Amino acid sequence: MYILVSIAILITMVLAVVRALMGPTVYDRVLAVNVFGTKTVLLLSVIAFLSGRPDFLDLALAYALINMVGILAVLEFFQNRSQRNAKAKND
Amino acid sequence: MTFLELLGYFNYWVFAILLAVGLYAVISKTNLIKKLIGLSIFQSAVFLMYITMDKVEGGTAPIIQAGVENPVFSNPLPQVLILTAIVVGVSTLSLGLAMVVRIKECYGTIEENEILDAD
Amino acid sequence: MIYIFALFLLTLLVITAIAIVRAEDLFVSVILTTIFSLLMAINFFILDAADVALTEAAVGAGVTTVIFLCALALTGDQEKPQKQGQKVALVIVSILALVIIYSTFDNPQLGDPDAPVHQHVAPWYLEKTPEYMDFPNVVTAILSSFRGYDTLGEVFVVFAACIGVLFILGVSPPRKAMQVSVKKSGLRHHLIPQVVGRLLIPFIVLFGLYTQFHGEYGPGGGFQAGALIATGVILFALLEGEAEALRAVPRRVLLGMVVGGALLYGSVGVVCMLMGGAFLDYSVLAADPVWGQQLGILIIEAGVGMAVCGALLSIFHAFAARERVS
Amino acid sequence: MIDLALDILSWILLTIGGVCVLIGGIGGLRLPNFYTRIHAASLTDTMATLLIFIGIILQAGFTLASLKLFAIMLFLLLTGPTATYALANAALLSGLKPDTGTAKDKTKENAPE
Repeated sequence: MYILVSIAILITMVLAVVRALMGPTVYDRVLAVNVFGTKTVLLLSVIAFLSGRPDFLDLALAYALINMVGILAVLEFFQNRSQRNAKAKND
Repeated sequence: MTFLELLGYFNYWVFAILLAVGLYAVISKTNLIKKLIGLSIFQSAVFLMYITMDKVEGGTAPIIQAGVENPVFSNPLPQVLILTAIVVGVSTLSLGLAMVVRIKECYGTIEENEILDAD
Repeated sequence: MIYIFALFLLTLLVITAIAIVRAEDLFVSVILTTIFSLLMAINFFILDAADVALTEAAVGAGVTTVIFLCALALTGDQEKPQKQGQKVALVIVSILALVIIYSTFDNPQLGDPDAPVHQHVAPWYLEKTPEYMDFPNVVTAILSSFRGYDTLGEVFVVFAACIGVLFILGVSPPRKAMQVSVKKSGLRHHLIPQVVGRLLIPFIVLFGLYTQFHGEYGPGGGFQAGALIATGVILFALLEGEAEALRAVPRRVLLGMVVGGALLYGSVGVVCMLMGGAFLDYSVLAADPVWGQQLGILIIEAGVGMAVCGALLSIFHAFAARERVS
Repeated sequence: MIDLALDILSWILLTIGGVCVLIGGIGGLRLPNFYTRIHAASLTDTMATLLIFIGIILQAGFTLASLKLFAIMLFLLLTGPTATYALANAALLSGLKPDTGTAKDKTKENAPE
């Protein structure tokens, strides 16, 4: 059962990577990275149970907590870049 | 050699390809940040090779569980080496990025050939 | 079964690496680097290296991306296409890859228990850890006691890299930065991320402390904890602006953490010598050698955590301060 | 008896969760533009997460592991939609137009939150 679920998650990860590589806009890529991060947490939890060591869930917990930091950093960077570009245009 | 035996080498092949990809970025790209990204891919390839070596068939992570008879553990030594190397890798990477930032401030560009022209 | 997953993931890893190198927008490269790091972490986990996977998670998900983005903000994010030299490089690199692949057939297969790596000192470590330290995580035992010299060296490398970044980018921002009007910094006007982020920060720091002090019993230790706590503070800096983060954790506290952590590690070794043992031989620290080992490991792991957390945050602030000046 | 019922329930939840993950993944690839892809992402971020984690928790029973799983689920449910929201907001602010005339409705929906 776990194997079926993890195969589904793996396929979704592949699709997310495809979207991240294709993604016409940068936002598509960031969205794909976000989906990929969530799927990583799911896959890690399922694998931890599949291999019979559920005490290794710490890793999934770490990702669940700090995945958002990267996304927010990208957004702030974007905000600053568009501000800079606007300033450059005004000058 | 059967197909499954060949798969036992797959990790090493991925290591070789990643090494090549990283090295390609380092020697052929002129952008300094791209070179650093290539260097970090190269570094990850080495990490992957070390961690590949530590795996033992049917083993589990080297954290001793109570009540399991004749446990098989993967080799803890490569893990220790790589664990510290990851954190050291980030700090040295940021040292490289700091140098790139200074180069940008002095030369106005981070393309290697333009910097060489400016000198 | 799980090897087939690994097969999938390793193929994805190669595809992502090639895409990272091919992307002309450096920003896209950095975004894809996040995926690369996630894939590396899963592979480490599948290859039974839980501690290494946790380190990759703690470092790769937050700190690396943030430092890369800070550097990109200062240097510009477009790569100029170049014409020459690519074909030669491609040929050389492919030959190198083929040579390495050819040579791997002499390597032991994945998971071979008779491989030379497993015959040397590793079985001794696995056997002696319960006897000498009496805690389950062998990786932490080797990291902090059996190979304590190594780790001391690594901590000093992190320390030196931090000092180097501060030398290059400046410890305190120049005067000009003070005159620049305080811009509306951070994601302050994004209400929802701010509320959720504030909710998360204490949990991240708590989880970091858990990793720090649970490192003897599960995956974790000073390196992971330092990176996790640094990520928590960086999240605060992203939400409230970097100046607020500096007010919460001032620069001199960070420098004190870096110096203090490295010093703490070294001084434990000296104390061991003073009490009649060898350098970093913790057995003499208490009457019972097992307790001595556990005490020594606890202290030096705390030193590692402080040093790593302080170093990563100092580096982040050094980059962010530059950004304000320019 | 109860064990069997719990097993069947968790299998059902895991299956539906797996199907949701797949649908979300395919949607993320096939849907035409960024704002529609967010829907697919939110399906995998919330629905699938909830179902799969509850499925695993039912299998794990009352242990420390299930507590950790619950915490992971909670954090995922908090962070996933937040990141997606921030992303959509940033995209809208930077001038990425949805293809149809629903831009105004979207800002109105987002404003009171």
